[in-house]
Amino acid sequence: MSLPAAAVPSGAAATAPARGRVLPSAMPYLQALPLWLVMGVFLLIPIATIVMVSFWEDQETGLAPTFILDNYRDVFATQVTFTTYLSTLRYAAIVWVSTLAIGFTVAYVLAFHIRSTLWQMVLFQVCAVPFLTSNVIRMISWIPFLGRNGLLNSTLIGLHITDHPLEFLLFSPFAVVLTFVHLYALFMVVPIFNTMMRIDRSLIEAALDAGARPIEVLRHVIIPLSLPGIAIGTIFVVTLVMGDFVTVQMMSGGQSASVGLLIKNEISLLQYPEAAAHAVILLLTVLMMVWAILRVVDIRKEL
Amino acid sequence: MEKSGPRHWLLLILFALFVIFLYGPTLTIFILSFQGPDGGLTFPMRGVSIYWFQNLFEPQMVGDFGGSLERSLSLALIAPSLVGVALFGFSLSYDEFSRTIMAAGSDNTLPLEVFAMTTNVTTPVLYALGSMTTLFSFAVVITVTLTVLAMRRKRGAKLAG
Amino acid sequence: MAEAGVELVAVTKRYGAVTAVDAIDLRIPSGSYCCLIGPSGCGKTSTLRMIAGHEAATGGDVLIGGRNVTLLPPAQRGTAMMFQSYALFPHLTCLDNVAFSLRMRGVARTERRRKAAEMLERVHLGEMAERRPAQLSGGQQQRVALARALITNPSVLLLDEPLSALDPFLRGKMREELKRLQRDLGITFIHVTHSQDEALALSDLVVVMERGKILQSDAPRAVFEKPRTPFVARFLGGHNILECRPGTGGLALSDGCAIRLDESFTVSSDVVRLAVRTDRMRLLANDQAMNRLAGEVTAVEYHGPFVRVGLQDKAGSDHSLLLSEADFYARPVALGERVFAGFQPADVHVLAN
Amino acid sequence: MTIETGVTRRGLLKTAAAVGGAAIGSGAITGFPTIWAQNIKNVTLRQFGTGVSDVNAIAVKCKEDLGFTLNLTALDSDAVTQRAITQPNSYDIADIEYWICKKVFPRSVLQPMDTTKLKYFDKLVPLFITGKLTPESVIAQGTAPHTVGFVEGKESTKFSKTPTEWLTMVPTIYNADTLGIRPDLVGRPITQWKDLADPAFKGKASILNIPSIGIMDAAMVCESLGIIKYADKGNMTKAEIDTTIKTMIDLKKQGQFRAFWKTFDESVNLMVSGEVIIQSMCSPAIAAVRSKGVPCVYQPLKEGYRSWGGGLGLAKHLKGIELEAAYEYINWYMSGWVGAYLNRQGYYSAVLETAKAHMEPYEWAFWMEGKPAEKDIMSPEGKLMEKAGAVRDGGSFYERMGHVACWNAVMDEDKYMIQKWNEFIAA
Repeated sequence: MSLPAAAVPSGAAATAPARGRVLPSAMPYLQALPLWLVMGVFLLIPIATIVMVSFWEDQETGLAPTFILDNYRDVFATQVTFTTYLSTLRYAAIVWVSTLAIGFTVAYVLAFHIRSTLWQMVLFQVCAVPFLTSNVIRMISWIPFLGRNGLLNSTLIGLHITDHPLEFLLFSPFAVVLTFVHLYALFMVVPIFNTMMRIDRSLIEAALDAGARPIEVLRHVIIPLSLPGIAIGTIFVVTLVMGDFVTVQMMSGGQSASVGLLIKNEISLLQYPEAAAHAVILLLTVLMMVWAILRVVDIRKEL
Repeated sequence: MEKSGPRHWLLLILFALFVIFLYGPTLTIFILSFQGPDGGLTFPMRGVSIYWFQNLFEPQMVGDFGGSLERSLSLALIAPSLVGVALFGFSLSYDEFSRTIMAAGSDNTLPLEVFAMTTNVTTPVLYALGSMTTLFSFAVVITVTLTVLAMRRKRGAKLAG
Repeated sequence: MAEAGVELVAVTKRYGAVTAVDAIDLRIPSGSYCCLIGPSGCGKTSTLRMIAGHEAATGGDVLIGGRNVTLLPPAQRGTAMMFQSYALFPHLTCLDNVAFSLRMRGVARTERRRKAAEMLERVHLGEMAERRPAQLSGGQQQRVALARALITNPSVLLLDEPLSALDPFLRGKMREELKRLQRDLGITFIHVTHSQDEALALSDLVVVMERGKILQSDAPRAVFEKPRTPFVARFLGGHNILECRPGTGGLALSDGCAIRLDESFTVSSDVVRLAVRTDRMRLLANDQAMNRLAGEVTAVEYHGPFVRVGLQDKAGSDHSLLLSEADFYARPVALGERVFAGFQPADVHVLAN
Repeated sequence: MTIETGVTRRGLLKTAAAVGGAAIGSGAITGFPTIWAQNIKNVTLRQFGTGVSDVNAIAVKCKEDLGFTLNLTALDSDAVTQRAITQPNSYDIADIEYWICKKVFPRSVLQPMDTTKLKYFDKLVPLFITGKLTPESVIAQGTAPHTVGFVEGKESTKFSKTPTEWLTMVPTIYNADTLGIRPDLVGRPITQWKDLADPAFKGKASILNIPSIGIMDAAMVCESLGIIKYADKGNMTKAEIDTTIKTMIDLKKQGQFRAFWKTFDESVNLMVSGEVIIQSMCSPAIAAVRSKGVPCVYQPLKEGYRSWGGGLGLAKHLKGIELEAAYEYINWYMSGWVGAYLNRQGYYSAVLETAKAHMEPYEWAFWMEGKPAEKDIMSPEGKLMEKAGAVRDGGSFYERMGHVACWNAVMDEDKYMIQKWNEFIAA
């Protein structure tokens, strides 16, 4: 997310020398100053605080500002850290694959199989409207749908597809993934749709002209050119899932762990330094994932 | 791209399935919000009425939504819709409730209000709120679309004339 | 490489209620350079795209080399298209762009890269092979696009306004290159343009279109010398159009001046329109009774080898005279001067209505 | 109503410190009673807490009776803890549970309350003063409210083992939790905590997923199963925690649990929807299930109840007129109307006498004395809760609160406990 910041100084640098003011070399930095201030106050300082607290000591009467590594040692000393990370990463992976498949298909249909721009707009809005409803409400609305006596089970039993309610539908990893996909699919659709709309239509004709079958057009033209959108969507979805604790807790019926939940449980008993240590590790993990994504795909064009 | 043939229709069907997937749960809560005064958060339905919608707009009933609707909801909902963007921001701001809990000052925000509801409201008033939000969003989208259409037609007429 | 002519039989394209191409018939001989020309929206691009297969014909047939290809996908028509925007794949290197169609055809990697490199050499871009399109100049991009189109040895190359994005100097150079290439390859080129110069300079066959119809298709010289309609004459330029009425003993301009011509014609309506090339008119020292145009000088433009004199007649129509530099300065005229311009009966061409 | 009443002497606790406090209190008031009464109407008190007692009706009634505005925020118990500690300036009154108080008070965000200014201090249920409901009672395990109810002095954050004149929180609401069951679906009598682990209820059981409370439920189950005997369930050793969690992990792996609940509403919905037929529950949640027409029983168990209590604490920053308003509010809170309101919801109020005065005799008999209802029992919102003739599960107040086995607690090893609890959830 630091990319916009990087973009501003370089943009400013291009215009500043032309002006030829007194301090031409300082101008770009001056122009970028407000942004850096905002970033500093709302991003860097809080994170620095978390990092700092992660080295503090927890005491009855409050936090003792020392420098100890115990919190980190505690994090790595237990098996639960690894199982939890594994479980969270698995959720992230499954949700990523699902939202990518759905998001790409939906964006593809919208961008290439809807004739008029008006219909494109209307259908896009149709996809977007549910996302204006509270995430919490959308999340819990799955519960009456999937429950033992829920809409889906009643329907399945009514249709004699099954004779007893399917229990795995709710309070299960399935429910968690389903809800995640429901909550975050649009975060994949929007950036991919965006990049797809920017693909020059004559590129597709050029590919067809060269003898590409539709599937090859997809593989050799549309997918490579949609990569920046896919990367942005991936960053959205992966970071959202990695940081989540509400969805996992609600939809698994509290029976599944996530790193966020781990941290939250620690916070709930005021174990701030341990929670901070966990948060730092989670932050590093997510940053590494984002860095890896950016290594693979250049998204600057999109920003 | 070819816009006919089986592949085209298959893709359109997939798209339709996605839309159904998006709206399925919304439909569930929409149905459940029409329960009678004894209604709960789950099936089976207990009676049919618009009790919970009335409840939503009456102050002094469970959880004062009259007030919060006026304050936070109208601001949070209408302002971004008028601006027309903020889809991400807004959707995310709901998710912020967890962070709001940790950081909010003494004023109640809508996310907090909603969260409070999930904590101690066992009635479909929550669903009524969700249904209203969706309907409201729809109204905004339709209005915007029609406006754009009208403007386009006007401009078209001007060009033709 | 199979030599192939292109034939259109009653080809029609409709978009909803709008008819873009209206039942046109056209025969383009194998190995010829054909230019489709006309104002924007005349249907020339739609026609090209129907030949390429990127647009399905609403009616009629497209034949290439005697084979009906109307229902075939682009790649099976033996055509290759060069797009106006070049449509180079931005994520591929020049070499991979050129090798793309070979790759789609399943040609092995080393083989296709070798062929693509050869083709790039041919358009003098061998050293740019590993660059991305965005790193090339407009002219270089165009040559990559050309190489990409040619690598499959198409029998027909379709070019959609290929020179429009270039600056005038480059345009001239590219024009020569296209023509030389076409001669060397001996294949059919179909080139859409809105520039008369380009069409006249390049083609063996000029097809003038308007409102979805072909107004005239002919060799460039024939089209220029004998435009069929006032529209063609005006569109190609270089013609003054005179409106006459049949009078006693022949035709007369509205000011009564009689017109004599060598061509035979039949009067089909009240108004007969004549075309006289701007470079075939001369300024007269005095008025004369026949084959002259009277008007006021509205423009004098020095162009180097020639001078253009603009005239406006009494009816308000504008005309031009192209005079050689020597002729003009032998007897210069000034703005606002009333002058007479004369022409020979042999230079008068009767237009159809 | 003004606060002169705060000057009344009490017989029970007379220490030197009280004199100073009372002097400040009375000195501030007596001079300008009229202006005072005027100004106090402009005060807005910000209270936050768990949803159970932060009900809007209380704010409305408060405005009516006292004239000043009460701004309520309802959160879950985790969020309550966070807010209490990290944003002490965002509230004036904290409505928190005693086990949370144990974590919060030492961090100097609340100020002790002067008992001499509390009009009904004498009338508080002795459970909150001595830890015994009746003189014969045994003090329950866990963080019993009286152990964190008093501090040593006005500026102290150190809990006092014996009552002093400085109260950490005024107790307001409490109850005893047990297993709630769906009698129509369990199909047999439930008598002990270990029934939660009965394979017959596989995939249909649930416990609470707030670690420090859930571990107590788990402990009740383990002890009932005969796996372990705790010295103090509210303060386990690492080994005890290990055994408890291991038992729970085994149960989870066998598929015993359908879900774990975290909020009042979740526990109600799990029961109403039939997802769960046996789980640890609080009394009003059971009432809420029943009010939806679903049979649900608050099941008294052989081993006793797990109890909890909450109270109101004053933010450290309160002073002057706002502090006085807060005292006035707390005195009003204990004066009966709220107590009756809470009692009618199935909770217990901490000042029984005043609550009784605000309830009809038949209501009192039903809710507090365990007698059959003479008339239909209505909720404060006017909804039918029980039909005439019904008897409250668990019997009278004394039967319930007299059988408390343990209180919700914070352990010395809570860091380790959380770690193990996370292990349980991740298993």
